Amino acid sequence: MTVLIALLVGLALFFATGLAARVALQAGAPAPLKPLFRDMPLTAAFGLAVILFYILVAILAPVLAPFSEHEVLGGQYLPWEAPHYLGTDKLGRDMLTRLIYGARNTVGIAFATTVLAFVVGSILGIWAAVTGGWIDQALSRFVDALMAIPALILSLLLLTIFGTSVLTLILVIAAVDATRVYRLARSVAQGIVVMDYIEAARLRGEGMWRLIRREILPNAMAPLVAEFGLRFCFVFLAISALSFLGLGIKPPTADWGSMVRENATLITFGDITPLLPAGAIALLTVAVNFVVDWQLHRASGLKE
Amino acid sequence: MSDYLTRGGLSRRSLIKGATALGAAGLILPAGVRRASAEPKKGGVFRVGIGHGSSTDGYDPGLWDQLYVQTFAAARHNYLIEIGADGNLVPEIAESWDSSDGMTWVFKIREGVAFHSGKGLTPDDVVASLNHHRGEASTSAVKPYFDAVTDIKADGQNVVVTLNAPNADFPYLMSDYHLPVMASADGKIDVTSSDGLGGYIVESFEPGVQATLNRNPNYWKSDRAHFDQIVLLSILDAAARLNALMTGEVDTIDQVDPASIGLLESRGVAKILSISGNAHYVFPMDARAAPFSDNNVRLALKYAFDRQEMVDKILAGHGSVSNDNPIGPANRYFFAEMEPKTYDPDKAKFHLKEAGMETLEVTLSAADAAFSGAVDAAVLMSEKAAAAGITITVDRVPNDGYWDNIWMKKPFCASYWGGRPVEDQMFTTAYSAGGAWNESFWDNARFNELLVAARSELDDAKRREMYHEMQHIVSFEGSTIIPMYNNYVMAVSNAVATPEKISNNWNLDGFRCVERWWFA
Amino acid sequence: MSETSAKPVLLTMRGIRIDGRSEDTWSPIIKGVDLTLRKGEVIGLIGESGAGKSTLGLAAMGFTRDGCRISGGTIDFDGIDLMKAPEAERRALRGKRIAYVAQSAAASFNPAHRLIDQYCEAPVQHGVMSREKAEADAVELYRRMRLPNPEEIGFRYPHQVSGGQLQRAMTAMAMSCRPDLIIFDEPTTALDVTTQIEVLAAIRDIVAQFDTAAIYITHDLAVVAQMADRIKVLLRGDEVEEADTRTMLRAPKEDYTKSLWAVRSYARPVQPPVTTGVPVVSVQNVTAGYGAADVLKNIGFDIHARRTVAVVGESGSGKSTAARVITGLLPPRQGRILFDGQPLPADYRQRSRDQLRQAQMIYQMADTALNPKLRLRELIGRPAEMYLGLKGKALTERIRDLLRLIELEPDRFIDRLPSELSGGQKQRIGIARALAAEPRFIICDEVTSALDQLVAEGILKLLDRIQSEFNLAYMFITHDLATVKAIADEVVVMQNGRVVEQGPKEEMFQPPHDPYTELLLSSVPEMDPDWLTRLLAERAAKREGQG
Amino acid sequence: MRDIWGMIGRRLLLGLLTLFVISVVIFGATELLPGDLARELLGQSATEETLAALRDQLGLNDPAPLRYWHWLTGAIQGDFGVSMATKKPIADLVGARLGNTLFLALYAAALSVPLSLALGVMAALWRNSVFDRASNALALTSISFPEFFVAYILVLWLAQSGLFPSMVRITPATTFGDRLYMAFLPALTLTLVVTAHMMRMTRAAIINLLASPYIEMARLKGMSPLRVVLRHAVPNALAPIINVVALNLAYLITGVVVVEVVFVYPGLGQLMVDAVTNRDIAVVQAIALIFAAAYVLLNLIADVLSTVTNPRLMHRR
Repeated sequence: MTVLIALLVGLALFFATGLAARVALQAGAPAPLKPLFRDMPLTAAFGLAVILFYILVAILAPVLAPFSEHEVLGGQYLPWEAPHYLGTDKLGRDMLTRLIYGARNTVGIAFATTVLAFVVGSILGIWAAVTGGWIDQALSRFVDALMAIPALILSLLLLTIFGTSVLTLILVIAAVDATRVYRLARSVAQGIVVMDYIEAARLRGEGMWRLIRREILPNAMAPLVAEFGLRFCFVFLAISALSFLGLGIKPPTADWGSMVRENATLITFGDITPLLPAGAIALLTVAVNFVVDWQLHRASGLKE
Repeated sequence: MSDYLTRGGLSRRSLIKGATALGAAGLILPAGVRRASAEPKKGGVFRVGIGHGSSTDGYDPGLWDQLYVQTFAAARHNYLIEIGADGNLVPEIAESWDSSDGMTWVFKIREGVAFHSGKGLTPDDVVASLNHHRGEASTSAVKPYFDAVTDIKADGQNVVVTLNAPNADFPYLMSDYHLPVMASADGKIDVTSSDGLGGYIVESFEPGVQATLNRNPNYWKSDRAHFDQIVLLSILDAAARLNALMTGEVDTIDQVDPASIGLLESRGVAKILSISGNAHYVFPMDARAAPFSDNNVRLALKYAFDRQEMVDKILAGHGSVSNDNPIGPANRYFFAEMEPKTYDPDKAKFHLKEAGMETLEVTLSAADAAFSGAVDAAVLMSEKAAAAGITITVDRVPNDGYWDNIWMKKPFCASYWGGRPVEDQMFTTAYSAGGAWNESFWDNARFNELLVAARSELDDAKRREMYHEMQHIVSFEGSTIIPMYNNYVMAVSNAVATPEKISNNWNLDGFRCVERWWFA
Repeated sequence: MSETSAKPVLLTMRGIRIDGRSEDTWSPIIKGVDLTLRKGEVIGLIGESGAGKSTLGLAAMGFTRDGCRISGGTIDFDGIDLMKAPEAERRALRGKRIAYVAQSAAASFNPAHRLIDQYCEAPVQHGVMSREKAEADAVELYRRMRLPNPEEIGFRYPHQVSGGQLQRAMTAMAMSCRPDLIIFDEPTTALDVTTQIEVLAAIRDIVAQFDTAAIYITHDLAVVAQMADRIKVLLRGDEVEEADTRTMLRAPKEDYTKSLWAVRSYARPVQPPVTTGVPVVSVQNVTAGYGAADVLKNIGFDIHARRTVAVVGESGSGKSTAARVITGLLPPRQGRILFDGQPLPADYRQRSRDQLRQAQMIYQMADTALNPKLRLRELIGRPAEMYLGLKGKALTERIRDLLRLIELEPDRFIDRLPSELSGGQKQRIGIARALAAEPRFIICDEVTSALDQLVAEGILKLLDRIQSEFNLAYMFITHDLATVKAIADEVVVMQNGRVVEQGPKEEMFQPPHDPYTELLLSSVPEMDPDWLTRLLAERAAKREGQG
Repeated sequence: MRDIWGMIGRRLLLGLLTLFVISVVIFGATELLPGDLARELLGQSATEETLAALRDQLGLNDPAPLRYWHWLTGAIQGDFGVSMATKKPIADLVGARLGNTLFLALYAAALSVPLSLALGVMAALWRNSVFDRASNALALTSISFPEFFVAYILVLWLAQSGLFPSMVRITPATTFGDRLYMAFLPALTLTLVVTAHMMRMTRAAIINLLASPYIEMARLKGMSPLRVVLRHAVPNALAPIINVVALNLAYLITGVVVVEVVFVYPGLGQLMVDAVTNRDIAVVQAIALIFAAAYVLLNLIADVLSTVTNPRLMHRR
């Protein structure tokens, strides 16, 4: 019964947010962008609203958060009442504050990681597709080999070797993810390099960097963006899986993946606490993918 | 707790002779738990979910290091001496033991006992079992115990061990879990064999997964090993352990996540056993390296955090505050009257000033490999220390490789001790100058002097005095922060009955739950 | 071609209006067209791309493509109101009583299934006949469509069958349920001229045999003249005029129709052949190919400044490969390319930037030849920036000049994306991009074949003008002899990687011909309703004579 | 068919090369890991003396390239050696675990592949309908929770009520039916994790084809939407679908450490993490190679299937 009520409330919130966002975006957007938003499906409007909200929370975290990120304020697991609206965690830190800072840390790290993975993976992938020959073979075989090693175990190895600072965490996950991006970018680029305009650019004598950057990358963006959405979310999951094995983001930094992990045993008792960070991740995932789906739909020119 | 002190009147003689009361057991049964039925019943399959276990677990006693192999060993093996639930030394394979000078120890080996294979036990088996841990080529973790042993030989039905110096506590060493009595051939034990003298015979063993053992029908103890079969399951994930207990997949689990103790109790499907012992969590500081070389810095840190809060939040109350004292309330010479240290930022500041500092910045390396909740404890310490002008940066390091890269390598890190039944063992191991595991590299002349003196001191009152002084030195001059004694927290299903007293020297009733418990 | 006015009416479309959605607005594609078709009658729908021919044709099946909707009018098919009938009822008609033959049979046959499976699908699913009977029937129809090996061809997959045969197999498939009406949507447009003849003949015969009514959609007047009883001309969704075929050909009423007819008359003045001087490009004894097979076998020809050499041949003749050899994308096995008498490195990567600049290329498909993500400014400006080192204002000025040269208003176009241009405009951008390099030689690879004839005409005129203005040499690759007539000075006819005939244009179009050239020339449809009948009779007679 | 055998041969050779590269990478990585087997075996109680003795016993004092060479020559002769820690043959150690891992992977695949294909086809069929959007949102939601979280929730709902066991205890005596019953929750968890990816790919691959002329042709032949999708779109969308299925199957075999931990499932993933922690290089190598071989083979099978189901590649002109 409660599940049903929660579902209904969720649906209602979804529609309300989506509709409000659509109206707001249309009203607020600069004139040339207005048609873009007018035809936006409700899901995408909802997704955009959520993403904007997260970004806002991430940027304004110090202003919004009622307490400081890792201050111990009182007893552990205090109930949901003022001044701790979402209670406290097991060390007695304010849950709401941790969630808000978590947005900043988790989203920031995931974003940096994904961007890095995409820059490296797509440039190498396109380069391999354009160059062909033994460079392509060597790179692709090497990437194949890396992909044949399970991602979690590869990251575990690398993190154990290089330590678990935020920087190494970003580099390692990005490196592991870049192999997946490489493969996608290469196969997309292989479809593009046979186009006449690439032939024209080659015959013109264009250099490799220009070929990648101006001729191929812009045309490979649609599938890459779609993949970006999913990969972005996989990074959260990778971080939380690593937290599960004790290698995630270091405390006392608030991070959703670790927060889920910390409180995971409480799920056994049906306690809602671990749902908050997990829900935060899930909501963002869904939101990002709604927007990506919409962009894909627009890019594919499918009209229905 | 004062109980421990009033009952501490042990005579040297009684110590040397086996089977004498020693201290008190630290059983704290939670309110509302039914008294176990007095008469144990036989039968049933007892399944234990243990939060340890690895695919590298094996039968070589020298390499045992965690609860899974320890419990597994207790199920199939017997030792020379058992530590009883109340802390007594109980004769097991050694019927009795004696020493005239504390240097030559004679253990009388029980007769008419047979291994699972049917082979009868001889004193030669005992000699071989002990010799496995001696000598150049030994890879045993307890090799240092035998540094002082000059000779082990069988003499009729006796085994005679000769030391190079008197050690009043030597029988305690013989109860160590690394030293089961195993079958030998040509003076060697077979470290790939499960054969033992214990109450259960191994049916199957998958390292890191499970072990199944059946009751030994020929077990020489008639009042032990009540279950028909026991299954030891390795369940590393805390939530999975809880789930297994709550869904009835197992009957007992160890290491209950403190956060869920209250919730589990309220469910009523299981009872919590919270056993206070000598186990303690520590944060050793490298006494050789600045700033920890200055005792004022060390004292500042000791006053800069809230011990009670740590007990409440890290242990969920299942433990007690420690005054930087590795000797626990279950030890004989525990110094309970030592002036306590409370959270006092002013005092911390004062000591800082004494050290010529306004502020202090240190990095504390921690991983939950050190102890469950180590990282959280470090964070708590860091938060509280801020008020005293001390910045503790918590560096959460990987569990993997912790003991290799961090412990005794980083100047300030987390560690734990299971506690030792005798003061000497604890102090020698971790606090004596040059001790193999002197994790703080601490070297105190007075302490070292007292340690040697106390070991061979025969007068109990003087010995007590010496140990009290040593505890005080460690507490106020030592380089180890010891915030708390952690209880052994287990959860057992309502179907399981336990004796009234549960051993506090190790987890799971001193690893002996498989032998001592039964189904109600 | 039979007299049909007495037969009963089969299909009546009244005031049809169809809208298409772009972005978020609906705009009309068909603006109120009427169409009446009697049983066994063939009507030709003709018009340029965007006229709405296919949309109207599909509407006769009560079908619209995704993103389109019928917003007005009535469609009555043999007493059934297709607008009001439920979808299931309309579906029951499709394939059974109204069938469709698509432009590209290669793309419209499902690559995953054998031809016969696809043939049988409609009759079996619509419950017209059993699978066994349908298979036997297929063989019969394949035979009537004059497909080789009619017993076996059905068991092949589409990719194993040539384009012309596929198109006939698709017509057979459309006939499988003996429909009352077939929509032919440009069924021969993708075929070579020599293949087209056979397909046209087969279609015409089978429609006549089964007395099937047909809507024949095409942009090619000469083709529709052979096939249709009546012709309806469409322009941007409106009907221009309708008349029976002979009347329409003899005396078109409307100016637009007349202009369509007039396209065929363009030809540029003949230039005298150049016999002296160093040719700009000289292809000498080139043999080249992929893998083990030689695609080009010892070919050679010269191209002089201000001259256009048309390389003619059907698909697979090696004409595009020749272009790849010249540009250096495919280094030849033997032979060499001279530029101004100097040998060019075989591989384009070894050529100097200036050598690359001198030879430019314009592609057939402007869609794939222009990077869809770059604006015209960059598309045209890049060669000028790269080769001539132009920057900032000078570069912008140059781009604007080039846009003016290709007759596009710079202010309106400079910041557009290719997707915001029409087909002809895109092709002009291709020309501007080539010109931006200030080359001496341009390869035009089928530059007009994807364009409507009026638009193509404009492009040809532009190329002609530019050639004289900048003293360019052109290599003009095409399969279309009309284009050759219009623009070439010299002609090189290729077949199977060899040059079968080459020489000045006037000579080429005068007998005696090489037999292959003869076949090519005779296969070009003419605006005479009797041309096909006559040609087939002539060829039959010739075979007889030989036999 | 000759072509296919040729391709299989080439790909297998390439696979061997990949395995070789992986063995070097893994060996190098485990060498770089701080600490060694001796240290891990002795744990906190290690002293320099006992360490030295144990290292000598384990042969850890040889230089790394030599140890790799020994391992490689052994492996080439089919002898993957014995676990350095337990002295048991690797084959014994890994064998049972491999069986368990494959069982769980196949179980999860048997649940997830039909489910995701059916959902994908339905979503494509009723694209942009409520069903499409809801299944998409649900799928996304299920992949956006960490695996262990999904597992705990399933335990909360399905195990605590007594419907299914919360942990898996497989012994040689366990019957197949019992196995299915006990492994249901881990298989369900994995199903939830992989379904979204496969379903979205199936949907996209089909929708991608719906604009094809031959799909329009099928519709113009009066075929029902279901038939259009199943008979005309799906056969042509097989290549990407097969590939994504292969990728997910590889994941089910190689990437399920977390699920194994939560359900106490004795699979290869846990063993590998364990072996990495223990620096038991021979075991790490063996499992890494099994994982890599599974990945290579699945990709190969996917390519072969894509070829076999594509008449253009199967029946050359």
